[in-house]
Amino acid sequence: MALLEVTNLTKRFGGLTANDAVSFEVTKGELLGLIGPNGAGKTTLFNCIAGLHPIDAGTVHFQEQNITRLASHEIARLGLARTFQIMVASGDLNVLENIMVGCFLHTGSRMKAKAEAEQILKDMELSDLGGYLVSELPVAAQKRVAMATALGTRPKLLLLDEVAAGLNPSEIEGITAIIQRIHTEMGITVMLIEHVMEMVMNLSQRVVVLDYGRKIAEGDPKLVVKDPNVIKAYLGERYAKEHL
Amino acid sequence: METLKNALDFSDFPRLDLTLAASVAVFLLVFPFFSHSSFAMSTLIQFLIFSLYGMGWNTIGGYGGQVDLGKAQYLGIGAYTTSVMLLRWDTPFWISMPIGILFSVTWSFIIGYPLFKLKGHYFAIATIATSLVLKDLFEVWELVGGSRGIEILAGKYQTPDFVHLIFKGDDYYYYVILIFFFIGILFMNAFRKSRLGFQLRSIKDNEDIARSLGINVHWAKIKTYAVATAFVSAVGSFHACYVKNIEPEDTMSLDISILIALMAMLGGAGSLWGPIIGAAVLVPLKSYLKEWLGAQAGMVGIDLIIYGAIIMIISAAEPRGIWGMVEKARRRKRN
Amino acid sequence: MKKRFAVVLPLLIVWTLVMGTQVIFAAEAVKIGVIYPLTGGAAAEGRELRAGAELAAEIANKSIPEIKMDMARRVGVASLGGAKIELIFKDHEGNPTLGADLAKKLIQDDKVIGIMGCYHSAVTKTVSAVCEEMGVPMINDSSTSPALTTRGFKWFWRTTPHDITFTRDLFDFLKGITEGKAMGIPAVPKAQIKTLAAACEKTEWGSQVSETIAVLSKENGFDLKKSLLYAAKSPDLSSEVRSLKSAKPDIMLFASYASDAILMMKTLKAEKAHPKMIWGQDAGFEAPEFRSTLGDDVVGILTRTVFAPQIGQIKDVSGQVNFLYKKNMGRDLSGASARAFTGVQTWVEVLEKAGSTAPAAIQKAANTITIPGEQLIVPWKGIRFAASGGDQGQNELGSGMIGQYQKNKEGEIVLEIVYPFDVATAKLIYPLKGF
Amino acid sequence: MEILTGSISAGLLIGMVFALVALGLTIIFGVMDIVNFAHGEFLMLGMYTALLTAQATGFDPLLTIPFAGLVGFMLGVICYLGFVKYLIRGPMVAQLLGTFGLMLVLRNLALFLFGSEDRTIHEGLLVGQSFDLGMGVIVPATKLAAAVLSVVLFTAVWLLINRTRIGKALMATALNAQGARYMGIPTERMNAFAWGIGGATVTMAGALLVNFWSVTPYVGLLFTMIAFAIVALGGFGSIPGAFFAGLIVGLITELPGIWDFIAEMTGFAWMVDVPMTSFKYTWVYLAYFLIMLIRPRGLFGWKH
Repeated sequence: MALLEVTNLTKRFGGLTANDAVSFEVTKGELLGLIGPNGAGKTTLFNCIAGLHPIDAGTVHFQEQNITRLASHEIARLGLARTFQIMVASGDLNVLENIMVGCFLHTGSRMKAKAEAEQILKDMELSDLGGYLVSELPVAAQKRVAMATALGTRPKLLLLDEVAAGLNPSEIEGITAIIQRIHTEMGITVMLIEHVMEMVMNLSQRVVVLDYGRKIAEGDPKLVVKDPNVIKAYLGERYAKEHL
Repeated sequence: METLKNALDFSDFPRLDLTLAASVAVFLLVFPFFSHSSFAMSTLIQFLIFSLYGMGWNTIGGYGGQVDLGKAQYLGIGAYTTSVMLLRWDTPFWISMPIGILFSVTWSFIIGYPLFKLKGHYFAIATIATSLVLKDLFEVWELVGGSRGIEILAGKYQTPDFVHLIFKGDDYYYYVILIFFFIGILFMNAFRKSRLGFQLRSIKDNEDIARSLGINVHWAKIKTYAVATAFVSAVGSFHACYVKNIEPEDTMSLDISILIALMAMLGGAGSLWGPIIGAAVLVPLKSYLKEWLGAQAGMVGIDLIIYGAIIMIISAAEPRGIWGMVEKARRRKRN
Repeated sequence: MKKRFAVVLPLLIVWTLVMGTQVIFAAEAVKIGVIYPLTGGAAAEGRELRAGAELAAEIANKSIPEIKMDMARRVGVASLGGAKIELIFKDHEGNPTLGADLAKKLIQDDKVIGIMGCYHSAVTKTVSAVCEEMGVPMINDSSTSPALTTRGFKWFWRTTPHDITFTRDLFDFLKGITEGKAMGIPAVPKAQIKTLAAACEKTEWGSQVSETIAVLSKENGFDLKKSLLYAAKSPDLSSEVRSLKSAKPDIMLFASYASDAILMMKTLKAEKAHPKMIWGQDAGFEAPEFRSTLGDDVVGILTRTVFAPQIGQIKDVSGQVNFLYKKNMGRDLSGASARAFTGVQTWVEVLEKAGSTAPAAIQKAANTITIPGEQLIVPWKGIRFAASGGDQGQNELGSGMIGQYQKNKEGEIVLEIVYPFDVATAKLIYPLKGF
Repeated sequence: MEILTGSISAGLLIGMVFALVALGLTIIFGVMDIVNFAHGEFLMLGMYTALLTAQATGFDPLLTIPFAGLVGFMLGVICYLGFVKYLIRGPMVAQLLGTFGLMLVLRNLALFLFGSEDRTIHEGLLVGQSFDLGMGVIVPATKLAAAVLSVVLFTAVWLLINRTRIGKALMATALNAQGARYMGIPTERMNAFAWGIGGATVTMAGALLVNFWSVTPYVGLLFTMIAFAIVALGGFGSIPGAFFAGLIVGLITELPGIWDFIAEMTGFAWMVDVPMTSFKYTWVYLAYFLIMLIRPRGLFGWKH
């Protein structure tokens, strides 16, 4: 069953078409990777799905409900959560409180929200850092906080936007394990944007490839990377001609 | 029940803060029993009033980061409701105050909906605009006395009158506003821990993230604005009984709106103690500087130059105000 | 008359030199709290007021037999063992709430026996309410909103006439012109000065004036074609002026504070308005900078006032006090300073009569006192407060004047008295020759 | 008819004057996102500068305009380097607070130095002159000069920003200060320059306005409020926006005359009794509010 169904999604910024008739599905329980070169329109696609940008054409269905025109907070309430590349946190909320904000979606009680947030902290291996401001943490921990905050809303589908960017190999390993746990132990469907290919290959059951806003390939990660279109998109036309 | 527990729970503050707060509370409680000048008394009442305004402002302005420069309009609505109802129907304060809050909150919803479509400076200036428009309307509205305003004549009442809140001495007013003050602190303590409080702080941080966490940003702001409004309106009602003279030019002026924001910002917007500290610094500073150095002493302007310079120095030294300085120092100590 | 004055002058100078250096210790000083706008929009007027009040206290505390005034002959308050008058000045900035706070402070902390002030009617309103509440006498010297004395206060007395009196004067003056009573011009047919237009600032004072003008113009058969209220301290008044001009009135009436009055006249000039008469309700129109700023353009403009230096020609005391004032301040007494002077003088006489600083004694004295007109520097019949009735505490013997700015022989601009007609000091300039 | 033409022409004239006053505010905002509460105080200081120089030297007040501009430039640069530089690190709240403090200091400094009385220039080329063009169109010389200066300064600033290297550097600083720094643009100096230009335009405006308006230390806030409304209406940081918004605000303040015209034409008696002038600035704020509902970033806004 398709948890998320994107049909012909088109988004333009002035003369620039960021997403051009993109269609794909996310099946329940799946871990889907979204890859593509810089500027391919991946983050824009996330923003369109999550309701941050109004879209120009196409539809988005979540759990068979049309969410194309819904506001982003309404989409979040339905169980579609996302993280942001940059976790801006100049404010005075500490890590625990940040996660509590998400938990408050389901409860009005501070006690319950706090208990739930503490559980998530534990799951994300952040227990020691609850009292710090996000800005005081190293990048790897900030990325985990971003995921933890989204988990607080008890999502059915989690969109992760470059959670491994800027991390060293051992940190990537750690975050890969956490994503795996979110996927398998918590049973949350995950869709992720990632540049670190190794991680996408290890994690994803299926990948969707975007280039210049268009979907150019989709399927098993091992097969997709051999697709000439994908190689061309990543390495340039000349390289593709010379080496294939 | 949990709200009450939240309100009474100050355990997240260091012991030093709580000791200080408790000693200030004790000082405020016993102050009238010691010999004091009436100047000190009225300065303290002003301090309490502006602390409360500041607390109200702090919900939307501090925790929510929406710089509101139009609070005087709600002060006016509260004050006018109480004084008009008192003069026309002899309504007790305790009835007219909630009605004033009702009017204020209704008005805040009406203008809050479009206001919060605006952001940043556009929002700040729009709040000034709405406040001035309302003031101009009150100035020509004969029912509420037009630009001449309304005067409550205390002579008619058997003082002390706790029903209409008409007293002769400042001591009574002092204790009434002191009770308001304590309730206000408890309320703010509960507010900052409430769901709305958390949502608002998240909105201040980053509206897009807040939205992605399922928060209806627009509506949360409107709700908080209504809370802030209720606060200011209630104190506005008290203000009417205390000064007994309400005029648009005096009660709803831009100066008042700016002063309210100024105190909360200077003390530290977005913290529980900030507005109180701000009022505790600015109110006495202004009145005593004026007393020592102002026009009476033949030095016109010097008092306000010093006052303004202190504001400048604090704002440039630490953007999060006096409380920000305290927190910064603590953080440095901890790390 | 002039001659006698000339004899007195050197005497006065000698006296001030001698007495100024003497210090006489007497009974404990009597403290009176004076609340004026020393900063803020009306600070210039505040300074005038303060100087007037200070001069009166100075005269009261010394013996100056040359001045034909009981207060001047005595040293301090004789009935209180020669107690000196001490004025404690406070600055209310034009803010009513601040004024009330200051009144409390004066009464409770500084232990003043009474209050005087506050110029702005809005501030006088709150200050008098505090005094009433605390049972402390207050004499108001310079606020003209009629509403102040309709509240039945028992601790509030006002020496100055209020705006209804002043506005009534205006219409008497206009009627007088049609009847040929004005000095120097033949009777003007009423049709020529029938239409009026008024612009008043929109706070307490101006809106009261505006209402009074509306009522009285109807009563007296004038046609008020336009009456507008404008926001004081406005950066631009051209739309107001155009609106007035479009009504094509014969006479324009204003109630404005100084900066607005000046801007209004400049805009009238720029817009080439030429009414036959311009009348201002005191305040800005007789502020010193009004005439210094506008220069020759003020010639012909009328203003109601309570004092003009020209009164010195008729009354010796006025000339003498004005001389002393001019020596201190470098300029003539104005309506503001003359009224402040009279306010302090009234306080002194009331205390003299009371013989005690107890509030009840002062209250009784104030309610029964009569100060004859010849004692005063202002051209009133005297001071006698209404002890009851709808205008309780109001001085019943006060009267206003209408002055007109004219150029004298030396080319200086002076405020000549044109009403009351019997004390007029110059011929009325009519119609206004335009800017 | 005369009142209509008179009102519209007067509205456009005063609108250009208001726009002139607002120009500096929009430049400063455009470059560094800061709303300067002390803007009107700069105007006031410009007025005093012109008045005192003219009185001291005996020159025509018009000749003092360049000098006032110089003073304003230095004042702006000093304010930036000595104060605002530290302020812009903080959030908007702190900036409002800080410039409000600056306003208090400047205003009361003027009060302390110059006293509180109204001061005016009595003599000068423009003082008291006005031209009657017929049809009710009367043009006071000062306002005409101010309008001309307004057009000149607007064009000059527009050219400076769009046609010169320094203008491009300013724009780069405005769009992305960090990026501009990487490109080797001295953003700190650019900010100071923007404050200098902002200060210079507004003091020059003040030097011209003093030919007509009297000056007191308290004159600033009125103009600050109008400048705020204009800059927000035009879109923060937009230079053409400020100009057109100024015209709109000018026309709105002349609504009473237009109302009179309609009342005269239709002959409705009730219209005469509406206290339009009491609401003169109410309309400005109301219009601001309504226009913002349709265009939340102002008419020409590009930053928020």
